[in-house]
Amino acid sequence: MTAAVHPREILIATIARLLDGTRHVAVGASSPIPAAGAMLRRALQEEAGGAPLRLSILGSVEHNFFTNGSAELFDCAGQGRIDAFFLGGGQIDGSGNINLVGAGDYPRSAPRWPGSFGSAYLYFVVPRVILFREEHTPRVFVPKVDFISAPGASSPHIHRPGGPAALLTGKALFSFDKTRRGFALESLHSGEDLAGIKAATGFSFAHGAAPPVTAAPAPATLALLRGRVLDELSETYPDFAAQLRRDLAALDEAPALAS
Amino acid sequence: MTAAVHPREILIATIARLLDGTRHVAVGASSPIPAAGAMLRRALQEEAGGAPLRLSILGSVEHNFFTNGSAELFDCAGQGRIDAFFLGGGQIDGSGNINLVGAGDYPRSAPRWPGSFGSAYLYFVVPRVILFREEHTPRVFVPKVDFISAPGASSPHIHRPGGPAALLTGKALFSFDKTRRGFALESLHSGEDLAGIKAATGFSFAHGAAPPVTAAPAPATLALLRGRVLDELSETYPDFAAQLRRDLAALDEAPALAS
Amino acid sequence: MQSDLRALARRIEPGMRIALPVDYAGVSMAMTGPMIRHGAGDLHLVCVPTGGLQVDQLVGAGLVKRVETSAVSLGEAGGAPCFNRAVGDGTIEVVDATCPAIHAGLMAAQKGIPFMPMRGLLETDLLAHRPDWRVGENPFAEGEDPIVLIPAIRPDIALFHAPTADRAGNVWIGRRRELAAMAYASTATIVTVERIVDDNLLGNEMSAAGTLPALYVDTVALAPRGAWPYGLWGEYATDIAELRRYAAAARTPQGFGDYMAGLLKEAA
Amino acid sequence: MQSDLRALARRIEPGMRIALPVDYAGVSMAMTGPMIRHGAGDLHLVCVPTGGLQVDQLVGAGLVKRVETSAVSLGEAGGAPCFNRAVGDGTIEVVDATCPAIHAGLMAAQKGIPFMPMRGLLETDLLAHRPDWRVGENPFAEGEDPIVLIPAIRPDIALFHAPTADRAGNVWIGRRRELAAMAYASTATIVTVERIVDDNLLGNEMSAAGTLPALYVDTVALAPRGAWPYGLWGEYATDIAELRRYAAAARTPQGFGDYMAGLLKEAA
Repeated sequence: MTAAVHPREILIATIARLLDGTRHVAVGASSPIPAAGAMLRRALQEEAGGAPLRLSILGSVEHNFFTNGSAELFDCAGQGRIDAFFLGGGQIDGSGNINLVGAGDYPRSAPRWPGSFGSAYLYFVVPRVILFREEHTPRVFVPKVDFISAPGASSPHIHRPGGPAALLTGKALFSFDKTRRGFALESLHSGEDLAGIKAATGFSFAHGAAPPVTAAPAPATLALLRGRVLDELSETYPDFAAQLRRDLAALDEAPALAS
Repeated sequence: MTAAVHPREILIATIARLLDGTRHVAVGASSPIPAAGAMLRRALQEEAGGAPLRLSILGSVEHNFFTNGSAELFDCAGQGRIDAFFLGGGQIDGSGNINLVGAGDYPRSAPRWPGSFGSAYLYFVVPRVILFREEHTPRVFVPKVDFISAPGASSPHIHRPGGPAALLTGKALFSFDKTRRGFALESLHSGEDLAGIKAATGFSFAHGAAPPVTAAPAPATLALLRGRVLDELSETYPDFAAQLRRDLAALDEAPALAS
Repeated sequence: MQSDLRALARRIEPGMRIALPVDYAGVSMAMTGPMIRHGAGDLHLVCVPTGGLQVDQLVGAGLVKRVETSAVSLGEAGGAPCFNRAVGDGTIEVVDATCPAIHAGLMAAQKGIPFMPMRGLLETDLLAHRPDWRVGENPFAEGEDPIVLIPAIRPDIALFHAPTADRAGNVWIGRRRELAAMAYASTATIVTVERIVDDNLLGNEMSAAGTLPALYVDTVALAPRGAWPYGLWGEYATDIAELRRYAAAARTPQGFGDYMAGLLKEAA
Repeated sequence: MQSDLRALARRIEPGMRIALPVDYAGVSMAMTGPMIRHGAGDLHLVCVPTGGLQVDQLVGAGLVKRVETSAVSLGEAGGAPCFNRAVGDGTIEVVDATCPAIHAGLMAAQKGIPFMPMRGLLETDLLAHRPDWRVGENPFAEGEDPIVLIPAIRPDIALFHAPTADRAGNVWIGRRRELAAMAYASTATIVTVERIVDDNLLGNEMSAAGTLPALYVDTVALAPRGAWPYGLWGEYATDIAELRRYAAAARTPQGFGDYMAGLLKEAA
């Protein structure tokens, strides 16, 4: 029997796996789970004696390697110096299009979300964009977004070195097929089933008959996560780290989730 | 009788006059006479209680108002924040074209001069470019330059807010007529005559029957030049300032030059 | 001090295009009240590259006609209530952009060029709703290679808050170079600062490296804690509780009015 | 120390495009000898935006195929003797530019765009001899408005000298931001410094403001007085007498050879 694993630990470990082989990962402000995933990847690569991983967290002073103002992230990405980035969306559709602007008829969107931020650029130029959205509902995963902040794929004549590599939600992990312009279900998180995923997803996706369960982190990985990574995380996201620590303490008292 | 005036004081005072009304003047490295003219203009404007004059001297630490590397001068000019600049040339022709690259057939120029520096841009965007070259010979002032580093005027459809305002030499002062694309003689320096200027100039120029003599500085201006301006100049161009001081001391012992 | 800020606010004329920085770069919150009292409206705000509390308050006060931005929110305190309401009501025009497009527009103004090319953006609804952006061809490519051309953004005024200025008007902006970019691109630049020092910031290479020269700065006024409730890097942290208090209050126009009345009274 | 510099020189491969800074920005003169000993030739030098002693010595040593520059000279010490000789002999190719065009090409690389528009240049012989530059139309103008398009300059290596680096490879460049521009645009960046400090240069806002992050820096080596005979801003002045000594010696190939033999012997 494996030790009890928190669902967010699965997410963090999955992100760390998706970042394998990267050298410079950028994470947006207020993105503790992607940041934790990148910190775990960094710790794993360091333990394995591999190439050092650089992690830039926007808005953080601690993890800010930039000295040329807020344009530098985009310049850096344009130079090909950022291997992976995370994007979310108020809506995400089956073609990988994301909408960060608002639902309904533009411009009088209701609700109006903050806006596209750098997505309309970074989605094009960062080689490995990971779509991350914990809420997995038909409200988020729609057949077609109401506004394309950034498209999942582009016409062949368009210069596009980057794009989506995966979609990670609170329920499942998908990969993105650029040629088919669609998602394929890679795994279900522990406790989910295919019918449930289909009901929660407003778009269709490719899938095997019996999709595997998203792998739980190996014990050594989990130890790293609960030790060094959580310590590092506390510096940048103290509230999130404290909450996760409380949840983990509660987990210990509850029966194991993972089989 | 006026006090004796050094020929270079005439040049400096003339430059100060040409800079009347400017707020930001940029001067290239190793240009002590333009720098002195700008310093004199600054002193005059300050004494008159007028708008302060900003003086940027390239390569100087003392007179460097820039903090964004060597591109900032050009950006600043492109923003319309530089009112006047100085250009010279290995060759200058009657259309105001300047050549900083070399004589003879390009690319195997002989002699080869350093190169165009920023002239191919600044000549287009700085409103008041003063062409300054002390050597006034047919070798410099040619009928047609062998290489156009920057043209004196441009075709009407070309965006060109800037261009030449005047040409000042060791012998004379010319203005530039943009429509006619040519120079007009404004004045001869003390001791020169029209026939001598014509012989020393490889291109033709407009002129009156009896061109006036370039005005000597008023006594108050001269006092400012020999006092404050020479002190300021010593900080940036110590050798030049020391030489001028020596020349002035010698002048005092010689008969007056100006009538 | 308040009279200085009121003098600064009088530089703003109705219909002007005003550039404002992102919430963590140095927002001159101290100027929000004086701007509202001054009352110059029909403003065109340019967020560099996103907006927050100041944008929301100026919109709520009815001074804003148009907002060019990559996003507007209160960050951890949630959506921007007045902004979102105005978008829903159609009382302001939102000109949606993406961060690097705002930077590109300012860079074009900095360089004195009419436009900057930019990758990305093709086949987005952002581009579809920006008739002022054009699609050109990359003449250096072998085959077809469309690329978006972003026109220069030339604000009338750049307004921000910084730690330090000297007597000559040089402003220390540290590594927040978007503040310099705003100033280069704008006709005039208005700055509030935590403190004004006697030493020349350009007088030594260490402080000069992070200094925006006075050449680009029109007016500086003292405003200690002038970014509050936002933080200022290297100085003080964001007052999240106050942002939340505002977010809750501004959920209704009445609540917004009450909150702002309190703020304006304090600043009187 | 000399072995460190030799290791740096080995990063340079024949035919590479090397970006070098203007004489007052921080020239890594300490690397000139090691580069000549290493012997990688057919180099394409990009002067940012003008060149001097280092360019002249590399040309004199026969390592240079092409020089892209806005000017080459020894400043107060006069023309660049080996460069001028090579131009006259036709043994190097000079790609004549103007300062802002070099900056524009590097900026295009920094932004990840294929080209930058630039004012000026039209109807010059510079443009006439640059088939790699194009004339485009400004699509935002009412009528005809031609504008020059400068393609991105992407050097293989940027090489310069700076005052300080830290153990992590961050380099303090102060306000000489063209050094950062060179690094952003280049695939790899090699830096020599006066000193290496234990403190993290990004650890406080004051020094961070003038720091090029290690992210862009591949290798740093110690080279005290590494800009000599050039000066280094804030550190030491240019040794004009030495520049004049070089200028006089290099008037003939024989004189150049003797001068360099002395230099290489010292550095051995």
